[in-house]
Amino acid sequence: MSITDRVLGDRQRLAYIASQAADARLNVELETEGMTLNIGPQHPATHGTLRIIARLDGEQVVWAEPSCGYMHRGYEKLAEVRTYPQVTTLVNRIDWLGSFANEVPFILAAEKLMDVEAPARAQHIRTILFELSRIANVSLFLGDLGVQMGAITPVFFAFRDREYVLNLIEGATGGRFHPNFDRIGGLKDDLPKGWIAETKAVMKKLRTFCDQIEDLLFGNEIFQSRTRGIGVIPRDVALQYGLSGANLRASGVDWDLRRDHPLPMAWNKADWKVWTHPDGDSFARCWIRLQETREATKIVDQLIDTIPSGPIMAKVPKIIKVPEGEAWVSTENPLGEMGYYVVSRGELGPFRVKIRSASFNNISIAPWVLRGVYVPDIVTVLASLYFILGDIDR
Amino acid sequence: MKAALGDRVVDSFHKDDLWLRVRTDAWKSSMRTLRDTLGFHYFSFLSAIDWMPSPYGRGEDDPTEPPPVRDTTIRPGYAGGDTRMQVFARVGNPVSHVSVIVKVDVPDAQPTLDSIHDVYAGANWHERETHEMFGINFAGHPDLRNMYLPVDFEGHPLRKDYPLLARMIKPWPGIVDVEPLPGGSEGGDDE
Amino acid sequence: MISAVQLSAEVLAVEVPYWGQSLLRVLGGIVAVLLPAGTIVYVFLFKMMSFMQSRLGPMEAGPYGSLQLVAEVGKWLQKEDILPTRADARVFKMAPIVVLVSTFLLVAVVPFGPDAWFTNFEAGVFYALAVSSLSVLGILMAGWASANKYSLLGGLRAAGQLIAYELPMVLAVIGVIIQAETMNLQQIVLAQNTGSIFGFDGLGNPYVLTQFVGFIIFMIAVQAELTQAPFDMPIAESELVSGYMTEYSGFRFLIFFIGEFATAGVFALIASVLFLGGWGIPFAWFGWTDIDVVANWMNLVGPVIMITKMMLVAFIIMWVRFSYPRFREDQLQRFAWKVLIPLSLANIAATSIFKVVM
Amino acid sequence: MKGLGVTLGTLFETVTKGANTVQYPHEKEAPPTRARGVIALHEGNCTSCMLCARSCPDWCIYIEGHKELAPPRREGGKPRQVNKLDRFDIDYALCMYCGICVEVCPFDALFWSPEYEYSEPRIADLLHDMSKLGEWMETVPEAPELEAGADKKKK
Repeated sequence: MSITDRVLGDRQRLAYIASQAADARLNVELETEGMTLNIGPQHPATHGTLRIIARLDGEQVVWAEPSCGYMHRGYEKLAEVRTYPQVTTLVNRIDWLGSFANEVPFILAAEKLMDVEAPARAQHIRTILFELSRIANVSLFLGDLGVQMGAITPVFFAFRDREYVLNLIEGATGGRFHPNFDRIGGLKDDLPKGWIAETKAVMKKLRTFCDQIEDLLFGNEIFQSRTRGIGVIPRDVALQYGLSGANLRASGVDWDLRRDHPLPMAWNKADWKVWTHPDGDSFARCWIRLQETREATKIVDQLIDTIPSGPIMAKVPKIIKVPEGEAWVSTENPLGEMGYYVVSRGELGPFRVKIRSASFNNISIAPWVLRGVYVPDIVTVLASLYFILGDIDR
Repeated sequence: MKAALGDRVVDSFHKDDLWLRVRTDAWKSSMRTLRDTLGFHYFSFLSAIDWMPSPYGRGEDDPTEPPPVRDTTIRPGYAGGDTRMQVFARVGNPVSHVSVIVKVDVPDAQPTLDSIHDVYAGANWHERETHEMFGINFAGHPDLRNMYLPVDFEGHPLRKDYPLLARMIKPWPGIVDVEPLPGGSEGGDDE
Repeated sequence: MISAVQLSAEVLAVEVPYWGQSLLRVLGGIVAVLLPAGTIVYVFLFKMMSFMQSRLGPMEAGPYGSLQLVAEVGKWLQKEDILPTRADARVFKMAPIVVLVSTFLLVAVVPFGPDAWFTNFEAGVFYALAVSSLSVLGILMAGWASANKYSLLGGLRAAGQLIAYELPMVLAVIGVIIQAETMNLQQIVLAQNTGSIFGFDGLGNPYVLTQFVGFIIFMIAVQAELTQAPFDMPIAESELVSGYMTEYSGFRFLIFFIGEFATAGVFALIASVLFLGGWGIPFAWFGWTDIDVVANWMNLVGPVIMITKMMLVAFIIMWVRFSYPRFREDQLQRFAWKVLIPLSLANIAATSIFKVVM
Repeated sequence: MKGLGVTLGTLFETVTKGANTVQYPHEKEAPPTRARGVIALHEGNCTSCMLCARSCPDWCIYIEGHKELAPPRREGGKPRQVNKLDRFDIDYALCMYCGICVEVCPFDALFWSPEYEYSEPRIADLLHDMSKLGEWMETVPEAPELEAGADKKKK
């Protein structure tokens, strides 16, 4: 890997000083009347309807504050009036790119309350579909990264290879974006014939896609000069703001819920590596996500060969009444740590569901990180933080 | 854990996750000790629960029959609690990967709590969201503007006594309206 | 120098009065600008870009998508021509015309054949470079007049960038002028086709070989002048929505669109004249020694050769455009001032020393 | 610089091996058998037990029925009292294709069919009535056999 073996030692300190110096420079310059630029809800750089109010001094951002709420659908209130199967359809619309990954923590929380465990085969297939939705989510990120920087071609590669993964998910679950395939106690159906062979072929295509993106984008000098040392988030600030997923690992925190937090899923059956990066700048975040996509293809390859046979659904009554209690389960979603705090009162539906979505915390750091940054870098930093609007606004 | 927090912990509960309930006035100091002495640097989230069961049910009752009676007793969940609203936050230790959920009661009379945005910077947005959804205001919070809802929105949606309008206006199609056989049934066994 | 009048007399064997001749030139000028622009847009922007992205590009309009350009023009013509209320109306209307005018002026100086040229200035190159900086005015006018924060930012960025890249372009061309000892484009073409490299004159002396550094700098500078991908800060879609062109729609946007690709075509023409030997095939193959000796059919074959060379150069421009992300404008300026200009100065020094020694 | 190689490579690859895109109006991509395109209703099975209407999160199934006397099964038996369907509409403008109704129906009256071309100029036409839902029945594919290792489930 040509990029990693270059010396990265004191880069973080250098970049951190640079971004702090930007603060100092701001109040030293002559006080010109700043311009308030409104990067509005329909701006092409935001994945959906996020509005950023930025006060500029020339090209430099003095103060920037995202204002969200344009996409608020009130999920937590809706979840209180729905039964458990109905909430699973609701829940996979939060992070609509990696939608199967949203259902899993909610179902695991309900299973924890009912202390029912899905049979081994169901756990295996759940993990495979989880990693497939991760690939679908992050591969779009890699393509979209290019568009944010101005390169038009990577996004078409991303969509071309993402189609294969979406066809796989649709073949197994019936829905491309909203599979709604997870049930308390197991899965709705088993895999159709020929699905395993097809997945292996698609995984090979995905790996060539990752190499292509690495050559086209990451190896590119302009891309590196645009992202190295930009939007640096040191370790303790990342922890305080509750960043999660690739953003946290990019600031050097070695925390991956799949490995450190035991869940009734099949991650421990495959060996894969958790990538961290000392820099904490935009490049580190994007680079880690690229490696995670490769790891995901490895996980799927290993798990595909070792699917145990057996029932797909545990013994669960048809009308589900979850016993009283509270449970919290969070998994390593493509965007970060997504968790559900389910409080149930023994009725058909949950009493209260707190949805902890990853992008809400990832974006709450924006006012801190966007200070003293140039206008084009607003887009770069936000692209590398990688949020989905449904995740923020719920 | 109990040693470090001492008498501030009122109640605790352990079932493959750890819940702690802290005295209302010791909320900020206990969060600070959690972060500094016990190393819980990772701020996951902060929110609130309204323990009063909703008077509207799931909007699926038959308008013809009399509205069913619903129990309105306030029963707190794990680690007890005696007020209607509780704020809970979850913080984690990035090294030992252990996390804890800290609960605190919010006095019913005037729901205020002191803000912990200077202990955990991430709490700023979470407190704003909890304020607009539950009406709990956080003393010392820099700007408690609405996070999602328009500025002039009155009412706090996530409270249980706030009706979900979508389900109020539209009659529920699930109400069984199969009219009986004209002229009573001749005793045919209904399949 | 046989002027166009004799050309039309011999080739068309009819006596063309003076006004007929200037009409011929004007029509020739329009064709020389619009034809390359149209082909470039169709071949590169529609077809090549989509092939590079593993898709087929427009297929519906006409066989194999050939009439797509006509469809686009039709679409823009019938779109409403919005004039923002707080915009400065006159300047807003003038801006696209200024950009297009600079392209037409530029093409007037490009030779297409021994007799097929529009004007034969002595200071052809000097005129071309002077006129090409006119489009900066048009872009600034567009940016300022549309009273929109994004286009203001786009316009200011464009101004900074275009001026920063005028300099390396001029310096790169000086290398060619030193080698050809003339500023007249016709003579430059002649010098390239009759010259010889170390005695071997089978290939003539296209300056792309001897002036390779100059060629690279010129291409980068052209990429920046056209605000193409690595340098498209002024029209950065992901930040400025589309820079100074945001408020334009309908016919005015069409002029901008034609302007953009016509300038790309004309710069490619100039690049092929300066560096690839213009309309001529190495004269040694035909035993010609001077411009008067060149056969008459060259007037017809010349433009065809020019178009092929232009497509080659345009291919390089578009290829780079589709595979590179965008510079940030302070990196852009730093790259221009700190890298390109010293390099081009060194190139001039080397050429002059080489000239004196040889 | 490697980036240029990638784009050029794709250029030749597309020219030689054909692009990945499908020209929609002329060639159509067949959706997988399990795709959830539209819900088909098998009228005979439906006894208007309203289970699907009750469990639909979007409240988009409207059912009205009436009781009726049906000829007895065995000749001497009493006439059976059977629910007859008057109205069974699914409003596809509201439906979010979650599939709970198909799953919860105890009498196997609802099926998924991968048909996807039923867009309407007017949104009101998206309310498919009983006859329309019946028409979709013949587009319902066979249940695909399952992957090796799956135990044979009853359904």
